[in-house]
Amino acid sequence: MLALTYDVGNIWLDSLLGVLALVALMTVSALMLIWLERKISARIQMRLGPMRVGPYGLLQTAADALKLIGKEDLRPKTANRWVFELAPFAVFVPTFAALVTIPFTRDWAIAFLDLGLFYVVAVTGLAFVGFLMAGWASDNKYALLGGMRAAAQLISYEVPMVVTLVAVAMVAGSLNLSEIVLFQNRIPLFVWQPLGFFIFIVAALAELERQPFDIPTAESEVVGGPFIEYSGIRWSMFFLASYTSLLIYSLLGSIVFLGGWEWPLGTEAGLWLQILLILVKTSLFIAFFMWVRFALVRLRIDQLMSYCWKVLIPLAFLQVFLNGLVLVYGWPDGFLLLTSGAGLALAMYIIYRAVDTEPRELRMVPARGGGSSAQAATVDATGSG
Amino acid sequence: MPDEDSEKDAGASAGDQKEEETPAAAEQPEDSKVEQPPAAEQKAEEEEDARPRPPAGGIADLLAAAVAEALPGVKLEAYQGMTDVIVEVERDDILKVMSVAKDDPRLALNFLRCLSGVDQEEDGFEVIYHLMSLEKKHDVVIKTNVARDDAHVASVASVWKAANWHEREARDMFGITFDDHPHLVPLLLPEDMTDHFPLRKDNPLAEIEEWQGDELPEEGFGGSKTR
Amino acid sequence: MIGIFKSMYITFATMLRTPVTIEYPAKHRDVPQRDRAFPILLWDKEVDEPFCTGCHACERACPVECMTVTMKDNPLHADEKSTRRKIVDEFWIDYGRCMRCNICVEVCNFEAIAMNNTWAGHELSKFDRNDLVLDLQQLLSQHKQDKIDAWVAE
Amino acid sequence: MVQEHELEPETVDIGVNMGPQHPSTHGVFRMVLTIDGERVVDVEPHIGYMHRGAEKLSESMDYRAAIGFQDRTDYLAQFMNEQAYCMAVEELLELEVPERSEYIRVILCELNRVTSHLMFLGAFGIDLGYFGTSFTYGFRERERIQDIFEEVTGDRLMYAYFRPGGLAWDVPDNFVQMVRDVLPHTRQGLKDLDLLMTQNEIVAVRTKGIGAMSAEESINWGLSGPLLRAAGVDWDLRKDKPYSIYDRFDYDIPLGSHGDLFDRFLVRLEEARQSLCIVEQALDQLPDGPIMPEKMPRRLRGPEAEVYTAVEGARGEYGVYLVSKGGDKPYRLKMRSPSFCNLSALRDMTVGSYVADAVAILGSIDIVLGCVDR
Repeated sequence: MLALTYDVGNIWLDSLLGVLALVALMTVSALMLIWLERKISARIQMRLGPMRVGPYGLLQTAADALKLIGKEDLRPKTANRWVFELAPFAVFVPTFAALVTIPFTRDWAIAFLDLGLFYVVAVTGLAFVGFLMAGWASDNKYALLGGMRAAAQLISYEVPMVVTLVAVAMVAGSLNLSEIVLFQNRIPLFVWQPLGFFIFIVAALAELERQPFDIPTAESEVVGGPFIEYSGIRWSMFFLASYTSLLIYSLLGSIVFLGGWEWPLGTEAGLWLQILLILVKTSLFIAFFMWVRFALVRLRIDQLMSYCWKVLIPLAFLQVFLNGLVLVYGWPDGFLLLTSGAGLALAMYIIYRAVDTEPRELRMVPARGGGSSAQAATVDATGSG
Repeated sequence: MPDEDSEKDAGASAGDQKEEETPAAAEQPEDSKVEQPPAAEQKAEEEEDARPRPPAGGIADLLAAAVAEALPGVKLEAYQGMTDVIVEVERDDILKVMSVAKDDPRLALNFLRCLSGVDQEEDGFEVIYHLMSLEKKHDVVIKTNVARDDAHVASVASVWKAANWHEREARDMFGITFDDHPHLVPLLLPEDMTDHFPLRKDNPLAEIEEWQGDELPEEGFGGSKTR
Repeated sequence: MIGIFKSMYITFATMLRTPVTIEYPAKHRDVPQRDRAFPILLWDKEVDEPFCTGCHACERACPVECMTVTMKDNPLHADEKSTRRKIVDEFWIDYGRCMRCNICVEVCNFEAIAMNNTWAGHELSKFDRNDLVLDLQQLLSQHKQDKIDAWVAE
Repeated sequence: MVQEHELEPETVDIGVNMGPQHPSTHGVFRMVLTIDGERVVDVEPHIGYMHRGAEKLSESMDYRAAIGFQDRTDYLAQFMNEQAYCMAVEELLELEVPERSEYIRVILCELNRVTSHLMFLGAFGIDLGYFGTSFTYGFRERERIQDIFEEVTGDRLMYAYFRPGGLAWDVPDNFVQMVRDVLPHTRQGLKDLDLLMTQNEIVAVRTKGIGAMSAEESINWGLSGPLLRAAGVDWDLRKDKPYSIYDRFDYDIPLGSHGDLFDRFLVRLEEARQSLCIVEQALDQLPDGPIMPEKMPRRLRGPEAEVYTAVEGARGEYGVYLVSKGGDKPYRLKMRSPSFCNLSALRDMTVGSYVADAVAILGSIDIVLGCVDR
C-alpha cells in the first residue's frame, strides 16, 4: 500500500521526493528541537537561553550547525579508522530509516508498511551498533565505557519497549501504524493501557538516552561517552540522530498511544486539523521528554539494568497477558482499564518500595548563646528559621 | 618556640621567673602536685602577660602523667605557647608518645588537626602536630625537632590516618622523611621532584621579574605583536 | 514517585518565573561604588598634576609586585603652583599580575590611587599580555577625563 | 564437559584517568580509577596542579599583604579563611577586634557559608546528573548574596576585606536592609533545592548508603565540617571552641546518622538554613561603633611566638598556623585546609563503589582545589 499525496507517477521519483522531504523535515525539526530544548532548559533554570542570533535566538542552532560543519574533523591517531568514521552513519542511518514508515497524516508517509510498527522498532534498535562502534573505535576509555553502557542499556530497554508495543498491536489487531491510529479514533489506547503507556515512556526515555537514563553519555562521568573523540560534522551527526530519534519516539508515542491524527476529532478531520493534532501530540511528548531531562538526576548503570529487567519487563508482560485475557474471553475494555491501571499503581508502588524513601531526620544539637543582648532577638529569629 | 622563649629567658632575670610562677601555681594548686616529670615545670611559668589563656599545664600534665605511666623514661618538655600548650618530644619517641596520646582515655586525642613542618634554619626542622580531642575538647601541640642532615621521623599515619597526606606534604615541602609511611611519594609537587624542597628557608623565592615580565619572549605567547 | 513529581513540579513552577539573567555584554548591571577592578591613578584637577608623588608605598606593599614607580622633582613646585615637592615620574602597573587586593589604596598617603569602579576596568581582554602593563598616562587617563567617580576607602 | 573456570571470561582492570580536565572533578584534580567493569577497584588521587605556594609567598610579605592569598585558597568560602588568618594575626599581635567588626565578620562569614553550601548543593546535583538545574537554582541565590558582598567589599570573589584588627572599611549604610532583603530569597532558593532533590527517589537511590564513613573512621581521617557531622559526630568549632562572637547566637547544629552522601547533602542544606538564622540574629544585634581598634599600629610586628587559630569553615576546620620570629613577616604560615584533609579520605570512601558513585562521592566531599593545593 503506497499512498503519496504528490503523485508524480514514477515510483522512484516519488520515493526520492518523499525522502528529500523527510531529510528537510528532519534537519529543520532537529534544529528547532535543539533550540526548543535550550529554551526550555533556560526557562526551567530561570535563564534567558539563546537570544542573540535571530529573534529569540531562533537561528542559534543553525549558526551552531554551520560552525560544526566548518570545524576540523578530528580523528585520534590510535583510533580504528574505518570503524571510527563509519560509526556516526551506523547511528544516523537506522534513525533516519525509521522515519520512512511513520504516517504523519492519514495520507502522508513515505511508505505505509503493513509491518510498520515492527519495522520502526527493528530499525531503531540497530542504533546501538553505532554507539558500540564509536565507543570501541575511539580508543578512549571513557568512550569504551560509554559504548558498553549504551549497548547494555539500549538492548535491555528494547525488550520492554517491544513487549508494550506488542500489547498495543494485539488490541489493535494490526502492525500497520495507520490502522493502529484508525483503531483509536474514539478512545486512545493510553486510556485502556495506562501501564503500557507508562512503560513506553520510560523505555523511550532510556532508548533516547535522556535523563534519567543518560548513562551512556553521562557528562559528569564519562564526558559524552561514545562521542567523546568526535568533533565537527561527525559529532553533529550523532546529535542530529539523537534529536531525530526524539522526534521518532514522540511520533510513535502519539501515534500508538494518543491516537495520532484521529483522536479526538475522528476520521473525518481535514488535513490541516490532522497535521495540527499530530503536531500537538508530538510536541507534548517532546516537551515532556525535555522537561524530564532537566528535572531528574541520572540513575546508576546497575540500577538502570535492574529496573529494566526486574520491574519493566515483568510489567510489560503483565500488560500483554491482560490484553490476551480481554481478547480471548471478550471481557469489556473497562476491565483492561482497571487492571492496567492497577498495574500502573503497582509499578509506582514498586518504585516506592524499592527506594529507601524513608525521610531522614537530622539530629539537631542546639548551640545556645548566653549573651544577654541576644535573648530578645533569638526567639523570633529561630522561630522564623 | 623554644628559641623564642629562650630569648626572653635570657632577658628576664631568674627572680622574675620566680615571681611569675607564683600566680600560676595559685590558680591551679593541683597542677603543681601532678607535675611529676622535671621537664614539664621548666617552662610552665613563662606566661608573661595577663591575657586569659588556657590553664597552663592542664593538658600537659595529663599528657605527662599518661606518658610517664606508659612509657617510663620518655622525656617531655611542656610549656605554654601563645594559644596552645606546647609539648616537645624527642624525635625517637614520637610514635610511642602519639600512640599514648591517642589511646589513653584521659587524653583521647583522637583528632589530628594539623601536621606541619617548620624550617628552623640552624636548629633543624620542627615537625608540629596539632592534636585535639573531640570528646574532652582539649587540644595540645606536640613538637619534635629533627636534624637538618638527618631529617627522619617516624610516621604517625598508623595512629591517625589523617597524617597520611600531611606527612606527604611535609615531605614535599621540607624533605623530612617519615619512616614507615605507607605511601611516601610527592603529593603536591611533581612525581619526580624529590630533591628540591620549596618551603625550606634556603630556597628563596625567585624574583618574579626573573620568570615573568620584561623578559617575556617576543614570540610564542600568541600576542598581537607576533601576528 | 512522590519525590519525582515534586521535582517535576518545582521545575515547572520555576519555568513560570521570570528569568534572572541578563544579556551581559549588551546590558551591564550597575557596579557598586566600591567595586574594585584594577588600580588607577587619580588626577589633581586643581593643580593639574597627579596626586601621586611616587613615594613607593604602594610598590612596597603590593603582594604581587605588579607596580613600578619612579619619582622626580616636581617642576610645578619650583613654580610654586604645587605643594608637592616630588612627583611621580613613571608608573607601571601590570594588570596581568595585579590581584586587586586594594592594599595599594590603603597604604597610599596621598589618596592618589584608587580602584577602578567602572565596567571599563573589568573588560580588559587583550591579545598580548604586555598590553596589560599600563603606563602613567594610561593609568591617569580615566580620572583625568572624568570618566570615573573614584572611591577611596577611609 | 567444559571446566567451569574455562567459562569464566578473562577480565582486565582498566585504569581511567579522571581529570585534571574532567567536568566533575571540581577543578584541576586527577584521580586514577582502576575499574573492573563499572566497579572501582582502586583510586589514586593526584593533587597539586594548583599549588601556588601561598604559604611560601606569605613568608615574604607583611601580615596585611598576605590576606589576598587567603581568598585564593578556598575561593568559595573566602571570608572564613580571612577570618582564620586575621584571628591568627590578632592573637599574635594581641589586637582587640571592635564589636561592630566582629558582628560584620560573623554576618559575612555566615552568608559566605550559605553561598558555599548553595554552590555545593548545585554542584552535587550536577555530579548526580542534573543538567544544570540544581546548579542554577543554587547560583541564582548565591548571586544575590554575592551582590551584597560586592556592595560591601567591592569584589565578587576575592574580597580581601578583613584586616587584622577589624575590617578594611565600614559596610554601606543600607547593609542591614540589603541583607534582610536577600534572606527570603535565599530561603526560597534553599526550599527550591529541597523540593528538587531531597525527596526525589532517584536522588535517594543514588545517595543513600553510598560513600558512607563511620564516625570513628571520619575522626581518624581527620575529616571535619559537614562530613564529620554527617557521620554523627557532634563537633562544630563554632559551638565547641567558640571563637569570635559565636557564643552569642542561638542556632542548631544538624547531625546526620549514616555518614553517606544523602546525610552530607541534608546536613549542608540545614546548615545553610541555620546560618541564615545566625545572620538574622547578628543583624538584630549589630552595634554601632568603630571598626578598627583605637591603637592600631601602622606596621604590624609580631612577637616571637606561634599561634594556631581555626574557624569552622564551610568545608570544615580551616586552621592557620602562624610562626613569627618577630618582624613584620610571618616566619611560617601553614594553612590547615579542610578540603585537603577531607580529600585524603577519598580512597576509603570510594573503593568498591561504581564509577558513577565515585563522581558523586568526590562531589560530596565538596573540595575546592585552591584549598587543597594552596
